[in-house]
Amino acid sequence: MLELFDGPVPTEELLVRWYQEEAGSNYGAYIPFIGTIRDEDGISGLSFDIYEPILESWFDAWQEKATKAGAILKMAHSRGDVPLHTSSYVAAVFSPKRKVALKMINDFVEDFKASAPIWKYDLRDGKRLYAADRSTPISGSGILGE
Amino acid sequence: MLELFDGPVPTEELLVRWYQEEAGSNYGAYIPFIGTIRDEDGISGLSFDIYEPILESWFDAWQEKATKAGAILKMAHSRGDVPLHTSSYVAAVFSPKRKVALKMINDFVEDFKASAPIWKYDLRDGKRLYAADRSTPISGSGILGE
Amino acid sequence: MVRVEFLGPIQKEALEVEASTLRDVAAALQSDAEVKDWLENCAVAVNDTLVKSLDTALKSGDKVSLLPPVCGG
Amino acid sequence: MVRVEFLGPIQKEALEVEASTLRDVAAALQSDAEVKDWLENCAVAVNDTLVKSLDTALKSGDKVSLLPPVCGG
Repeated sequence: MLELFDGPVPTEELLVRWYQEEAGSNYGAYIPFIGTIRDEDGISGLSFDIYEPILESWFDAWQEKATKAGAILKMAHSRGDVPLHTSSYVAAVFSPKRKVALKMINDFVEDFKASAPIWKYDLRDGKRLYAADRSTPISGSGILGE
Repeated sequence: MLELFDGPVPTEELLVRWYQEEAGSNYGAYIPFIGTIRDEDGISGLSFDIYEPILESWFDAWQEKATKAGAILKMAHSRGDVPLHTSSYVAAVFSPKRKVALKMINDFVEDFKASAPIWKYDLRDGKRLYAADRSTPISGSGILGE
Repeated sequence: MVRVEFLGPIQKEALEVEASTLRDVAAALQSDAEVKDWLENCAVAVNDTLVKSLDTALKSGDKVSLLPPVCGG
Repeated sequence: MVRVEFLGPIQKEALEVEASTLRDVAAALQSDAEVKDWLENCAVAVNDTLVKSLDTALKSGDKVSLLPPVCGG
């Protein structure tokens, strides 16, 4: 399940609701990952653009991979502006097995950072500035420049 | 912070309270791990013994390690009986950095399984049976048998 | 004609381009000063599926999307 | 005399043993049928600190704890 929110994600509600949703599913391990906006470099927050069609197909491919391992994934992300000390990203894996869950949350979050079609902007001095220095070209980028 | 509970850990309350406790601490990543009792092999639940003095020193050593990496750890565990589909273990790392947090939750949970002085029993047919087949000798075990 | 869309931080309106493969799209964009510098860092999707070959065939009505470097989370 | 305690699933009351090192404790326990089979899988703590050598010195009043295989979580 993929959930998008305008502004901060409702972290507390998500952590509890997801736990309750799977309370009877007989998963032994639940590992959420929560990303929160840090106060650094004088920003007042971050802002995000999302291209939903490709985010959804990327997420669906991961869900299929999780299903094959007996696990499931849930994810929520913010659109637009997110203030300091609030959260923009919550992802979670549920699995019968601890080791599967620990590996999957790592691999999922790392691939999310490298592949999910989301663009980050610093909010600074009333401006919205693309975070080019922290961004990663998606695998296979550059063919149009050849 | 290490918290022990008689019976199931209050997972929902812990996930939310820990998030709130560190809401202003400027950590970018929060990763809880929640262990829930699975319905398998006909058990009606699990039960736990804890030797607290050594659990506390084990946890303190990990907290020191986390502090050196700029992170912090929190952990809760059950004492006594825990029914199916409730949780006996919640651990969490907070870190400024995603990669530090992902590696630390993995290493912490794996060392917890191998080293924390906690003994697990299956509850079955009204009996409390030591889970010998799933238990691991602590590193350095066996010197008295030499 | 295919429609070329620019995502995220590329501040540019969509274009209509005559193209039978992605190679034709590349040629059109390389002569466009506004987007030229983005090309070597952009991934490309055709009808919302990422593609990795300039030989990808296109037909009229297809949508080509340029995805600059990402940073979710 | 040192006090020897058995933790977790080892169903045995604490013992008082005359010992100047852990080697003396090992000798006493190896002749005790109730605990003999646990010894090769147990870790040992002296005054709540894990130790790995039979040469660990003991003094009167010390507490020796036997920790059988663990499984938290």
